[in-house]
Amino acid sequence: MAAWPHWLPLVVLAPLLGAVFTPVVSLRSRHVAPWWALAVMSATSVAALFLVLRVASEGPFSYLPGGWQPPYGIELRFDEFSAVISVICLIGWLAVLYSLRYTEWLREVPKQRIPYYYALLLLNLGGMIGFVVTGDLFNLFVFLEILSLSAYALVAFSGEHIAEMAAFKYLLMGAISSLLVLFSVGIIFGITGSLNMADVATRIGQLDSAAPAALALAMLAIGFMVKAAVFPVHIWLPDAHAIAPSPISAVLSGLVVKVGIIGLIRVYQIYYAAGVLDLHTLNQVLVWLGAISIVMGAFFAIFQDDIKLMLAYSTISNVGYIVMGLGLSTNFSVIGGSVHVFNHALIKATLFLAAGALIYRTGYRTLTDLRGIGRSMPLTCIAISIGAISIVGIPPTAGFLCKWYIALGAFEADQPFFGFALIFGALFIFIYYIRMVNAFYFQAPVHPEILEVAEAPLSMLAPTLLLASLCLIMGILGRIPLAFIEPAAARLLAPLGG
Amino acid sequence: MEVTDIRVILAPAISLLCAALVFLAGSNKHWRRFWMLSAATLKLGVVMSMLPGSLQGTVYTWGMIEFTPGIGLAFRADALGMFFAVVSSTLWVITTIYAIGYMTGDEHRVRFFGFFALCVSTTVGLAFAENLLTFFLFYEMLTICTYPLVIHDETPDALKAGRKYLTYTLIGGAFIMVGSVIVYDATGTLSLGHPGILSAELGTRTLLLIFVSLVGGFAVKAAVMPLHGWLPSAMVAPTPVSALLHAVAVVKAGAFGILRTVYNVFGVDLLEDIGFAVPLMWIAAFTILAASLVAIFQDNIKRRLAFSTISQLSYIVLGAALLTPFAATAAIVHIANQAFAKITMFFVAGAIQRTTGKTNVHELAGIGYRMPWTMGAFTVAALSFIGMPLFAGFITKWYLSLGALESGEYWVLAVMIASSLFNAAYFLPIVYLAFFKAPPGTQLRVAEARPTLLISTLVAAAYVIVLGTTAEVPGMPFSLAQAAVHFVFGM
Amino acid sequence: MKKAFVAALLILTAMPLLIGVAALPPHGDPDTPVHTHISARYLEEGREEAGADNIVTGVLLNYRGLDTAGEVTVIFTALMAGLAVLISHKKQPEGDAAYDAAEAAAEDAPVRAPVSPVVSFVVRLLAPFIALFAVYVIVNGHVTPGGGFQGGAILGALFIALTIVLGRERTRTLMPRLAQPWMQGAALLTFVGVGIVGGALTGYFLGFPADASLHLARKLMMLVLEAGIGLGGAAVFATLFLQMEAE
Amino acid sequence: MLEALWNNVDYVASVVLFCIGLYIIIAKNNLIKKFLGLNIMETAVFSFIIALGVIDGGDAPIMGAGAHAPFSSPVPQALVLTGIVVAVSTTALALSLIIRIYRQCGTIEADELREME
Repeated sequence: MAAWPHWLPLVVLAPLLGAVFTPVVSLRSRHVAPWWALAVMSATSVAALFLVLRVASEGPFSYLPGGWQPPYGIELRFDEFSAVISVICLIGWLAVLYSLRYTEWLREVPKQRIPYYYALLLLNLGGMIGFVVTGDLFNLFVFLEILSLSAYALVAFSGEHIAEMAAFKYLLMGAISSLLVLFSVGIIFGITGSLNMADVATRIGQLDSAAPAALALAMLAIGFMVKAAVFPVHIWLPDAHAIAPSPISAVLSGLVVKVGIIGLIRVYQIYYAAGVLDLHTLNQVLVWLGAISIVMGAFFAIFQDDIKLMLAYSTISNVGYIVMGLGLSTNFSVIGGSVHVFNHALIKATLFLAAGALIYRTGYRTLTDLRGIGRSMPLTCIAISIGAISIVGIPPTAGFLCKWYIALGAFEADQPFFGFALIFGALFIFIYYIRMVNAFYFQAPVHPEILEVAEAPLSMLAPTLLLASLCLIMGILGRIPLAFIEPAAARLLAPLGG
Repeated sequence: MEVTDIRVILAPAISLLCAALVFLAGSNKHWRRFWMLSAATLKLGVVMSMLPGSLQGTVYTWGMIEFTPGIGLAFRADALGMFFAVVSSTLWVITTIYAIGYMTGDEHRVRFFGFFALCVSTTVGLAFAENLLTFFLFYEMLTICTYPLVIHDETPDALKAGRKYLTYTLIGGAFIMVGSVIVYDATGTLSLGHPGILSAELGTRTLLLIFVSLVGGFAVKAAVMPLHGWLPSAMVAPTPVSALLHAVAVVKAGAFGILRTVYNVFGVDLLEDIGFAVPLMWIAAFTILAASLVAIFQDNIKRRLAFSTISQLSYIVLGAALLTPFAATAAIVHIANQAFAKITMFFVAGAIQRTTGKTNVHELAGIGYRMPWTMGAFTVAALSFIGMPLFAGFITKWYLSLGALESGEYWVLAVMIASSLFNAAYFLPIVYLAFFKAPPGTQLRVAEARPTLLISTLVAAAYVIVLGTTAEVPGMPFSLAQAAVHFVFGM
Repeated sequence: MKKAFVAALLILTAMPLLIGVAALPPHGDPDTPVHTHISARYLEEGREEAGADNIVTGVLLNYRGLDTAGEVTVIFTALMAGLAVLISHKKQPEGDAAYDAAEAAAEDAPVRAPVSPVVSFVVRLLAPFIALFAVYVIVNGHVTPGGGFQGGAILGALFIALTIVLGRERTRTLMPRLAQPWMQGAALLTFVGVGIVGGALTGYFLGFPADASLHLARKLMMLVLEAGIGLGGAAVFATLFLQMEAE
Repeated sequence: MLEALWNNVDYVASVVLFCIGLYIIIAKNNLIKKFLGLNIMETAVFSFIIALGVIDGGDAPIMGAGAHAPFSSPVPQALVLTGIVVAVSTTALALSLIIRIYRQCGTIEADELREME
């Protein structure tokens, strides 16, 4: 089964086509929409599973829509980094399931909007899947737009005016960054005459003048850094992620931000292979920005009382880890950074889904108001505690090994300062998570009625608990994804000469 | 001889399972007690069943999944680890009995016992850790698992103490991680199964960085001054927790980490060459004296015990830093000696508090007339700390002094003597108050603590005497310590 | 302060851009990579390979078909996004009634300003011609400038003009409720449909048979694609306009 | 440098347009104006890409009667067609958002909105 060639276009088109059919199936009743989305995501997950199995057994492979050989046609390329679609499918599936009750509960939202919510969610997931599997620069841009547009709209979905403001801010920043990407795609086409990534890489290597290539590199890097919310271009993130409906926050923080990272990895793949430019400067910039992101994200998070705002800031910190790992560009750090893309997705989704369940049941969203909730919603709070421990990187949870690898990379690259920044920055992060755990379990409730609240409904609890247990399992079996990414990282860094 | 044996992993797994069962049992106290007691006994049995083999030099190992190339979740019960495991699992049984009595009627018992079992699980995991990464893993888990125990009462004081505890220990943990990363980067291994994995070729700068990170990190939990600040504040915890923290799990994890660093990461020879141990020796000696001095002026019993603990732990550090076989023996056996004596004292303090409500030293006048057995146990522990022959503490002091002579650091003897005097100065007044300073008219009216509290206290006290009298009897923990020393010094 | 900041930012943006574009291959030179690499093959063999006189159409539909499929998805996304943002509360009676956006919006649409009779007359007069032109642009896209998007935009514009003149009640009958979602998604649906047919014929998704015997099939597939894109684009524009106007 | 810029004056024009758009986004207070700034930036990028494909004296890449070489490159035109559609979509969503913001807050001036938050 895994060898059937058409899984690759299928995995991209299934969610997109599913989105097109969502309004159709909801003609009779809008309650069909979530089940339809769930079915579509299940099918996509099956395809994704086969693809991941195939890449694990035989390495990267391509699919040529229309049968045109690259660089004349578009190439879909599935490598180990593309395996992130497994997380996209998993979290997407769980987010749909979670939304079942959550969207109905949003009082501000007119009920007719809800089918469009599922359509947008499917489009967003499909866009992300397309983005990570494409091997063509312009195609990358097209999928980037699909996922960005749907993300802007999903942020605004809850219907409060702050949400629309946040969405507009996100849209403005996001559109500029997309334009930067498009501009540099244009420049790259101008100097190479090609759009296929692999072909571009070889042709850039044969150029006389490096200036346009450097310009394109800079713009691509900035564009994807905006998407990934690296300091100082993170300013759109906190509002957007905090105000979006919780399942969307999980998707945005866990996945959409990671798309920027995958974009950066693609850029590295091109430019390392091209070899015309010394990427040392870019690497240093990334490492520094990563370190600053870690500290600043943690610093701002400490002062937040709103639980979702706090989680949003912690995303900035964690993106800082990943970016630092990429920038250090040693074998260990790149492996650690890219696996943190997977792990952070799981962890942050756990946290946002659990936080959403708390808000759903109590209506409160600040830590002060939520005091004592650990007694009435024990399972949700256990999930959120596991997430908190994971994100700080305390063994044996999912966050630890990535941190270990990135720190190892810092010492390997002979930049021990960043190793320290990483390890002690994590402690900084812990300060605010311990506040959260204290509030849930060990402080007297401000609102006595909070002790009477029921545990989250099953459709919300099950995804949360599943993700939380994955945080633990990925911590203990953490070597498996690390070993899986290893060949890809080695291939990425091979042009550097080992 | 190395043998792959599932018992190595079974021991921590039993406690882990027990924690799960306790949480599942919920508020059903009979099941909870049943699980706690049977798991504690079962684990003691498992650990003890490895003892004979271990004494003959068998090393039990069990490897699991790999984390990073060459380093995985792996367990290895060598003599040093076995020693620590035997001590902690013996104490688990005793403390469990005590805790069941002590916590009766408390609000959050499920949480308490669940995390209690988790702590013990991680402690044994720590003892059997094959490499620094596994060690670190359990070390951090221990930090997290003890947090709910420290802030058990949920008062603002407790929360503050908990925050302080976490701040200290997590920063320490970060240093350990830094150290481990550098070690791995420099050598490509993190194994704790050799007498030293580093070599002088790495250069003094790297070695110093590793030494400071690892020893500094472990010293936080071992409460070496000036990193001891968390320990007296953590006294707000319930007494069985204090007993566990100060006698078994947390502080000993730190001390054990220092032993591992000195003996298995650096190795005695390398440390002797580069001379990093000398400042450590001074710091330890300073801690022994300064903490004793502070303890004299504490009126709260538990605070006085806390400072005594700080002082006592530095015996272990000092023993390790002296780098001679005798001193090493002292350091290792002191893990057990201090554990049993200090746990006795905490049990006594807790029993007095639960029975009479008294928490300060000056209120203890005449308590010996009311609780003679309890105070008798206290006296045994006090004598042990002072270093009377026949009691456990004597063995430590004896071997430590021998070690000092062996290495030519004669000033250590003076520290020993001064420390004994200080110990006498802060423990004997309590004994004196209890038995000889009764307010006029006090009569011998025995109203002892609950049997669960009393029995466990007496058992712990009995152990103090047993450890003190059977040092040369083969098959006792002491011979394990000697086996460990033989391995470390290549004898 | 702010001005200085803005000026600095603009200079910081402009300088690297200028340096970069100055080093680009000279503008208009036929020997640059843009013209010698993939473009050259498209121009030389595109007519036979891709089956369209208009090479741009050939590139859009055949060589880079997946891009265009993504592109129509972007429009569809914009529609979904617009609807998800715009549909507002008051117009929804509680319960589970059909949620048709435009219909609900119509109920309390603002009173229309009167349209000048001249405009009204001209629009009515031109409407059939505009429609005819749109269809021409769509079906002739592969031989002349034009194609699905352009034609779709013209159709959409016609719809908007008609709505202004005739009122939404009249024009809405052009998009019956049950057909509406099909029309909105028409573009991607035809793409997938044609893609699967192509897959069956060539073994590659979105493949077009290059064989001379299947020349007509290829033409037909392209026509269907263009029509789908045109219809879908027009439907999206129309729905968005109706929704925005309702606000 | 200057000569190179003069040779590529079409690209330079795009860059200028790009910066004008950026200036509007930063400096203008009105959300619609901000968005128009973005549209100008988009136009700048599109004109840049189109200019890439131009060939001196070239014909439109449409084969058939009357067509004569050299032809302009078809690829940039195809890319820009896609790009325009994307820009239109973004515009539609942005305007929808602005409509909603105006509905709820009664203003679309960025500073007034910031005060309301």
